[in-house]
Amino acid sequence: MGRWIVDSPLELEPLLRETEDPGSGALVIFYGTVRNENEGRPVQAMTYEAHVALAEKTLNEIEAETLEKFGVRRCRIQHRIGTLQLGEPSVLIVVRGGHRTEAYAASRYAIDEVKQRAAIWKEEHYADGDSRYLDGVPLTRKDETPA
Amino acid sequence: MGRWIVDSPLELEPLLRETEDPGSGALVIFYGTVRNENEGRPVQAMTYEAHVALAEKTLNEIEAETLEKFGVRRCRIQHRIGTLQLGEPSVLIVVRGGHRTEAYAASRYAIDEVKQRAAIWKEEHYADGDSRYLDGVPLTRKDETPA
Amino acid sequence: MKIQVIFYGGLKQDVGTKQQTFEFPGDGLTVGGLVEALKAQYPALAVRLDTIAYAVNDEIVELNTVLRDGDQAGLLPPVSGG
Amino acid sequence: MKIQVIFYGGLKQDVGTKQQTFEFPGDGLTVGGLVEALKAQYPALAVRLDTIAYAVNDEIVELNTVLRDGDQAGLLPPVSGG
Repeated sequence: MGRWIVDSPLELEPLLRETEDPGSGALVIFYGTVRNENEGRPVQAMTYEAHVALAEKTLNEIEAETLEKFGVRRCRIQHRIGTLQLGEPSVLIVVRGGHRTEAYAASRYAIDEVKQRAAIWKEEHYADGDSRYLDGVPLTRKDETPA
Repeated sequence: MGRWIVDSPLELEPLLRETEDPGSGALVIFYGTVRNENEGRPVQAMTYEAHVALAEKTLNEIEAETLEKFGVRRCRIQHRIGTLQLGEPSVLIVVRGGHRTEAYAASRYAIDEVKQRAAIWKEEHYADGDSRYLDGVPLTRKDETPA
Repeated sequence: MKIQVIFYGGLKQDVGTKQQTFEFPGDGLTVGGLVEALKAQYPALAVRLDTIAYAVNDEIVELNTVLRDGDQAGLLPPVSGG
Repeated sequence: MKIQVIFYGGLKQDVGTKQQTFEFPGDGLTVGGLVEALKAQYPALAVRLDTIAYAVNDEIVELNTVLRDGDQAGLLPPVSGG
């Protein structure tokens, strides 16, 4: 566990303090939260697993890219692992920028990249007791697989 | 003062509790904060004034429109009045929706409308002791003015 | 009749007062009539009128709205919240 | 040499184990060679290989990466964080 991957409830306050910046006029915060249904099936909980070292490296990279690409002034990303109940936040993204246009765009970029690139997996637990790992985005390209 | 216009520091927690929703998977929070410069001029503080009754009515309407137009599940808007120091939030928008695309779009719509339509005015206080009301967006059309 | 006029935002600097109560003889004064009277008293107002909206009590109104004794009239310059 | 293999996400259900240590004779085993050995032991793996990425210790690696005694190899199926 560390700066980006945490196994306890996500806390906004420390990230707000860490990113305080009088040069920013816009603060956009995104939380992904556990939803009570997916594709029509009632969900009861969600378990998140990570390759912690890899995921931390990727989230660190995404923070740096977000600052660079959008000219925002602060970007912090945290993702929680473990079993989360309905409504609990799994991911938290804090972006501060001079103005709102770039802050919204940067926040959106960061969450899209997290979903595409971070070594994190989720298993949905359904109300009927069944559970399933969700289909996701391959980290590898087809030409990298064994012949 | 009331549900939308407040004269004390904006508080996120009550709005998060009020909007709790297990049917939402995305939570987008926007804060506008007092920035240390505007158009190159160092800013020291900002005073916000409202026609409270009108502004409350408008923010209420914007919440309803945001829910309707974007299909998000929750929208709350609060704007603070009085004198704010650097970094303090002047406006807070909480949107919860099923998925992130509509939640970001709804949040952006809400802040854009607040800036265009709410009967709120800001006066910038500069480091040199001067102060100035900012140019804004007319609430009226040209054809409504006296001949 | 008595009308309380409130100048919002930068208008209060232009006219030099935040609010003022005016006494008008008789009935039937419209918002437009009030504005004409204010223009006479505050020349600085004239140049800003085409971007000002008017509220009576808690409603945005048109210039032909008729005022009643005790009404509160707000002059609303371009807004700049957020 | 000993290689600890960790199956992430849904892979651990497919193969029935979260992690397992394998002993290989000699040196020079590549990630590709490891994968071939795993395929033989876990037929369920074969159909998923074209979407799996490989990590050795804390790095994503190519199939020609040579493993060393004590390495930890992670098999990473498509990710679904957020």
